[in-house]
Amino acid sequence: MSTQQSRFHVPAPPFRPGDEPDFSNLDLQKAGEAKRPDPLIEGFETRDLALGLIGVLDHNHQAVGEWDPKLSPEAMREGLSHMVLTRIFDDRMLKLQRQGKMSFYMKSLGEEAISVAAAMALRDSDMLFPSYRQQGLLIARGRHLVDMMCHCISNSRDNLKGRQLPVHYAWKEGNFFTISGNLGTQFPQAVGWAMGAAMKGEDQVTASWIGDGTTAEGDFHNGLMLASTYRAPVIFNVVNNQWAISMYQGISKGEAPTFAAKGLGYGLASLRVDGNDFLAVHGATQWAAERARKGGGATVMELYTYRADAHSTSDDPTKYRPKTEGQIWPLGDPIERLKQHLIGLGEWDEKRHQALETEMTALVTKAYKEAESYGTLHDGPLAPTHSMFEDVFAEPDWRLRRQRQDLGV
Amino acid sequence: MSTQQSRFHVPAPPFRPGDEPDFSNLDLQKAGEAKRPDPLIEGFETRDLALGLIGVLDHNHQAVGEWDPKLSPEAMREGLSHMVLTRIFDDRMLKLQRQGKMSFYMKSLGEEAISVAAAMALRDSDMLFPSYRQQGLLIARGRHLVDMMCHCISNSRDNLKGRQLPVHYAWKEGNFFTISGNLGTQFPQAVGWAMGAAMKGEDQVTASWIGDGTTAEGDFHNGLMLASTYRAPVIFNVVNNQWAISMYQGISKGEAPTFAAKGLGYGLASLRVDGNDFLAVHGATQWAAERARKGGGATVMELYTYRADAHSTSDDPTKYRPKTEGQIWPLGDPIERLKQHLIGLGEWDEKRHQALETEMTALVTKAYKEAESYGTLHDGPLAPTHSMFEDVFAEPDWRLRRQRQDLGV
Amino acid sequence: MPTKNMIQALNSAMDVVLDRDDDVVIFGEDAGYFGGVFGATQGLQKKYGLDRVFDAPINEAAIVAMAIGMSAKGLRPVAEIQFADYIFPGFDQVVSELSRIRYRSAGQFTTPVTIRTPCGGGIRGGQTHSMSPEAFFTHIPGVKVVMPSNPYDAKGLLIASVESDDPVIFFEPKRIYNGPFNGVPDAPLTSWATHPKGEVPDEHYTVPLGKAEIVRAGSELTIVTYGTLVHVAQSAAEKAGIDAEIIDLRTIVPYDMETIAASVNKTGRVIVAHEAPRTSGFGAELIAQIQEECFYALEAPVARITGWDTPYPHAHEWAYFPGQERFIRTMKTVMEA
Amino acid sequence: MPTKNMIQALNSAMDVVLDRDDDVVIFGEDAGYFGGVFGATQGLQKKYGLDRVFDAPINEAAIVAMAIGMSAKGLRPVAEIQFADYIFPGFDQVVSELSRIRYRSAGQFTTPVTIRTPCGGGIRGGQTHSMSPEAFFTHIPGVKVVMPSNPYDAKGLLIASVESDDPVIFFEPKRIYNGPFNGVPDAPLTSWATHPKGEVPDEHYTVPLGKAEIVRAGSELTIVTYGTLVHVAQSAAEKAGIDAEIIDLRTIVPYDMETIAASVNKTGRVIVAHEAPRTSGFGAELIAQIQEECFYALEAPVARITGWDTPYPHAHEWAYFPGQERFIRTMKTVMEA
Ligand SMILES: Cc1ncc(C[n+]2csc(CCOP(=O)(O)OP(=O)(O)O)c2C)c(N)n1
Ligand SMILES: Cc1ncc(C[n+]2csc(CCOP(=O)(O)OP(=O)(O)O)c2C)c(N)n1
Ligand SMILES: [Mg+2]
Ligand SMILES: [Mg+2]
Repeated sequence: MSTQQSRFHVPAPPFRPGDEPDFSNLDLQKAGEAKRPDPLIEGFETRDLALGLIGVLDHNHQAVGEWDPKLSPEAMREGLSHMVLTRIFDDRMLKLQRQGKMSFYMKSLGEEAISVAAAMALRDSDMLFPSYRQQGLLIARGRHLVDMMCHCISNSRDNLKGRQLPVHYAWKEGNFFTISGNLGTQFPQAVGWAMGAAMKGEDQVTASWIGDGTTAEGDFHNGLMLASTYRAPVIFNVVNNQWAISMYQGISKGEAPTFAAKGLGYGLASLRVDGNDFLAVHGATQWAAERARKGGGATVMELYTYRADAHSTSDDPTKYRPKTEGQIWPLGDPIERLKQHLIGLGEWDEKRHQALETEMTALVTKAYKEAESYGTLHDGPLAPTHSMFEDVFAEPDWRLRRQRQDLGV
Repeated sequence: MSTQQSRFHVPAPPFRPGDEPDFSNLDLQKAGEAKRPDPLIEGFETRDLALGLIGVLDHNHQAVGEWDPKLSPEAMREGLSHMVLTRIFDDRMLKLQRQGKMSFYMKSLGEEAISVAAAMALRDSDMLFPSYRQQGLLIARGRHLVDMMCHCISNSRDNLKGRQLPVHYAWKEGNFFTISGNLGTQFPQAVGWAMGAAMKGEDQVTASWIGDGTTAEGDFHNGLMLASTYRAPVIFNVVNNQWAISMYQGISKGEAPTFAAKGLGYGLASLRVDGNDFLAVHGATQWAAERARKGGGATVMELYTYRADAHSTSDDPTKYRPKTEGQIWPLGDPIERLKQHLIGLGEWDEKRHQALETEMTALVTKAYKEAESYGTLHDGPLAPTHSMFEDVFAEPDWRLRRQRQDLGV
Repeated sequence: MPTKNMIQALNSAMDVVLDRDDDVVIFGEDAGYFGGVFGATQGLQKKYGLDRVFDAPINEAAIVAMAIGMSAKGLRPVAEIQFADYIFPGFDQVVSELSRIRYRSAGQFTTPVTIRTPCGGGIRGGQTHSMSPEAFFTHIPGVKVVMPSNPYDAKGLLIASVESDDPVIFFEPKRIYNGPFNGVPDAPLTSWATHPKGEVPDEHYTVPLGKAEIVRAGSELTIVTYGTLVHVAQSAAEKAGIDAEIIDLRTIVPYDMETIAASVNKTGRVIVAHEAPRTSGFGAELIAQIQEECFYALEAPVARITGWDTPYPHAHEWAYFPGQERFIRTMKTVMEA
Repeated sequence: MPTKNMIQALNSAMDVVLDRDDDVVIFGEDAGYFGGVFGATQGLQKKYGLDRVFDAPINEAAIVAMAIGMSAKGLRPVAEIQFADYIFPGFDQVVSELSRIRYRSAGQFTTPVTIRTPCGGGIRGGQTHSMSPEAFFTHIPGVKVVMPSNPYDAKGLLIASVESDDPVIFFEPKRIYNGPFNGVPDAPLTSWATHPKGEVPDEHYTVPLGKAEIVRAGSELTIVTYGTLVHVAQSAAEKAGIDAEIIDLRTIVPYDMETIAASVNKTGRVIVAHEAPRTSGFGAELIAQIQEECFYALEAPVARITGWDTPYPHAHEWAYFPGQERFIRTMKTVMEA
């Protein structure tokens, strides 16, 4: 630091529309370099992991280093397949939104490994408190596409009865908590759930996800603080996709060296992970889950990635960042990287990949046909109108009964 | 960490009533050992200072090491005098509360150095956003005792017109913000003020204080996060007096190694300071103020101390901690330590000290006599009753005018 | 029958639910070892262990959120917010989360949380230990709001709240923790031991949510209120010699409109009273509904007795608090209208 | 006269105050470079620099607190909260701090902060982009609450708010950002260019806080409302052929009781309407005051048209929104009562 006078300072991103983006001096730790300590290491001792970058897939798409989860080819193919399906599902939903079939949509383009690898590294009985950009968790846990779509188009089969904006899923059988539209609220709630599991003597782990921008919220602190006090078995994932709508990560990161480093102050294990590296996400999640299950408490995991498309169907990213930024993003694409790794192992090839894409596309098309047969937001049928007065309380009181009558439904 | 199973965990203090307290294995860095880096060091690089303990006065009461502010004997005697006055003022107010002269009181016993040394290390033009336990700031800035008392007994001369609970001072001419009863709210406000100063091109520094327990609040994070983003010229003081009413510091600290370490995650300079060492608090505050004034942004300063008396007039500490804990607290008493230091220098002696105490006691007695002449809460006169309808808005609207009429005042 | 003050009654309620249901957990600032700054949870950690009754960090948002997560997992948390004035850091978790999780998940997840918090003035607490913020919570679809006025109800309503599958915000009028209060500032303290509602069984029982109680039958005037002011209204009616029917709402949401309407249709004159500021206080809601349902029975405008639209001032506490005198004055005005 | 939609009018208001007063600063999530998710601050950072108009981290509590600190220091911050649904993390800083700093410091420190925030439904925003939380803020002594219903007022009220020495919560009914709305779900969008209040001067002017406007004079019935529903009420009155007097409150606190009472005393029949849930909505306050002041003039119970006591449901948005049909039905009921 070399300034000599106090001046008002607002962080600004390196590149704006019109600039030529260039990440060549982004200094990232190389795949394989990070050491993998015992999962019961003291949280504050994870400093190097919080400042570095846990990576497994190197630039030749080979798996290197201590964090390699050594998955079987089948498991990796399964991961690849979930990621491809997630991407195709997203693409189709976006198109349908453009056609007016649903009110709103949010893609996870470029971030598929973050949710799919985590879901596969956790047990199905582990509890998930996601944000709106982890649809891969549902895909990997085998939720039916038709059910996901029925929710997105708010039709008569929407398991949320049309009450939520699209992508704000809830799926209890899948141990997937109801997604909030309010950023960050799930972090301290996840701790409460995890504490409950510990109180009941269960070895269930709870994992939650928020974005880089959301780390600014008080609930980010509230979650970490609670987990630090009660040593709760929880994994806090911070998906650093560089952007929060139009605001670059510096607005919430400030002077912090990394988002992972924010966990150190709470004495929590803190890891920074290449979020576009399926194997790294898997390995790190496994480590954090083991730590939690063994009583070591919480881990903060920054997943370093890039939001490759718009924030949602409501914004145009070329208004605030260079169009080419995503293309030159140095950590590449998670699907492409796992695919090349499998090809390198002789466990995959371009033809099989194309076949997979074709198969998944067909799946999505078929599912949508079925979903649409249960109605759409625009043309109905929806959940019965009177259902909007239900579930406010366990039983509607006289006010709700009267209001329902007023509406004549 | 060596646990192997997730269990519900609640931190518990080392000693409870009935236990024999023993701090002999409290491992504290020795006075003089901490290095004093350039104040424009990168925040995250202050790790050692956040984990250590900045001290100047050693066990022989000599000033040692790089953090010694090298104050003149006059300055130290002034500091001593302010601390003695603060303590005598507190004692008197407590007695008066017991006599029913005021509704409530909070002492700062054992924490006098924290406020007095800070006030002396800052400029009078620097802005203060305190909590309720820094009356030493007012004393050191020369607020009239009569005015402080008139507020505490809510009489006709209370500059707050009886609207606030005792000790919730506000003193604009002294650059002392209005104290809130709501814990922690002042931290992010202080950042807003500091940003305003920077925007206006002033070199004013803003300092704020909260307790260890209050670091759990969202506003602790909100303040640090804002300062980290906007590089605001602010000093965040965390007075770790070991207790938050009945809760020991572990409830808010959790797994964090120190409270100071919580600043590192935001990339802020983070210091842990012997709060019972007048010279250490002075030196560290000077350093942080220089950093802020030169554009280096915020510092988080944990002031390690012990709340030597009850939380307030509403609790009995022997119900939740051993009575002797405070007496054996290894960092001693701030007044005694500075006094011995001055005596060691040949700049002070017991006789002068007694004379000082006598003088201050007389000052307080005289001030109280005057204050009482303007009324007391119990017997009046108070501020005129109609004044309770003023200052809600710049001008009362029809509702307030009518309500005043209703009350007939 | 044993007598209890309100703190003892609340303590007994928690003792009962802790004992009957392993899923009940209790936490709050100073609520563990110390037993709470008012002593409501005293002895419970010792009896049930650190796993069931424990201290929480000073962060009301985190306290509510942790309760939400635990309740969704299947526990029945009872969280204490030390003073109602300090509930606002947790307001978002109540408005956007606690109240809506059943709704937005279409019943998949539920949040049977009880939040206990002392409210109201009259104890020289100044503006940050005196608020009555119940009205804010009545505008949130999906939470129930309760405020007892005596030890018997306090215990019965608290047990009912904990056993309810809906989230409940449970306000405790701290002025009457130790005894009923007639609204005369210098009146000597009376003890609950001398009040019929100070008789509180040690066992389990409930007072149903949503049911008001007519604490004084009368024919000339209806007073609808809750909490501390129930006692002020009673003392004022006696003193003024007006045959008022006094309704203690007990549950504020959902309020017992049936009981209110029956009384209003009988008396034709109404006062609603609360300690909170007037504008958009819960009295407004009561009036809106009363005039809708009983318009043709009303013989005079419904009057409001409330706190003023200012913060609760420390020194002028008794000019703020709606005491006996103000009740009597308003009762007379309404009778003469 | 140039025409502007509401976003353009708000943008123009901020342009004017930034230009006239160096102490005005503007910030919010996405409010800097991008100009806000609705574009209200578009172009302002470019024109006035990063020091005057800038992005804020996603933390509404911090945004309000920072505004408080800046305003106490002498600035006039205009903070944007991206959606009114997201204001609650900052609620404590509003209730306990922003609203009280003048009071608790006895005028030593003041906080002339304006908080702008888009509210209301009708844009398929689901339960977290549709709330109308104004009633919560009307129960807080010490903050003013404003909600314009058209571009002309939006600009004039926003300038008045920024220039006011009191804190103001400024709600913007986002459904009518681009044009008035008659409350019929499938009605084609109409533009502000065709509405007289779409004519908005480029220069400085103010619309005074605390003054309602009679947007339709009438003799049979008074409708008191604000925001989007002003237009729904107007369309319903035309359609139903009822000679309603329609009052657009513009400022909700302090509300213009003089204008309301004069109208009610003339018509004897009243409807109050808002989009927020019914229980403890601001309509309740209006009714309480109306029946107090105009009791003997009332010929029928005051009716409420409101949102339901549920979260704002996504798919059933139009069953929730108080549209033209519900207005007409209620108007008929009140006329027949
Ligand atoms: C409490 C709250 N404030 C603001 C918003 C509006 N909002 C929705 S998404 C978003 C950006 C979030 O960015 P980030 O956390 O980085 O997640 P990402 O979208 O990049 O996955 C904002 C500001 C909100 N939903 N909730
Ligand atoms: C928001 C809020 N929550 C709770 C309280 C009640 N309260 C007052 S002081 C206190 C303890 C504070 O402890 P600490 O921060 O360590 O400061 P200390 O009193 O030790 O100086 C509590 C819980 C409050 N005033 N405000
Ligand atoms: Mg992001
Ligand atoms: Mg403390």
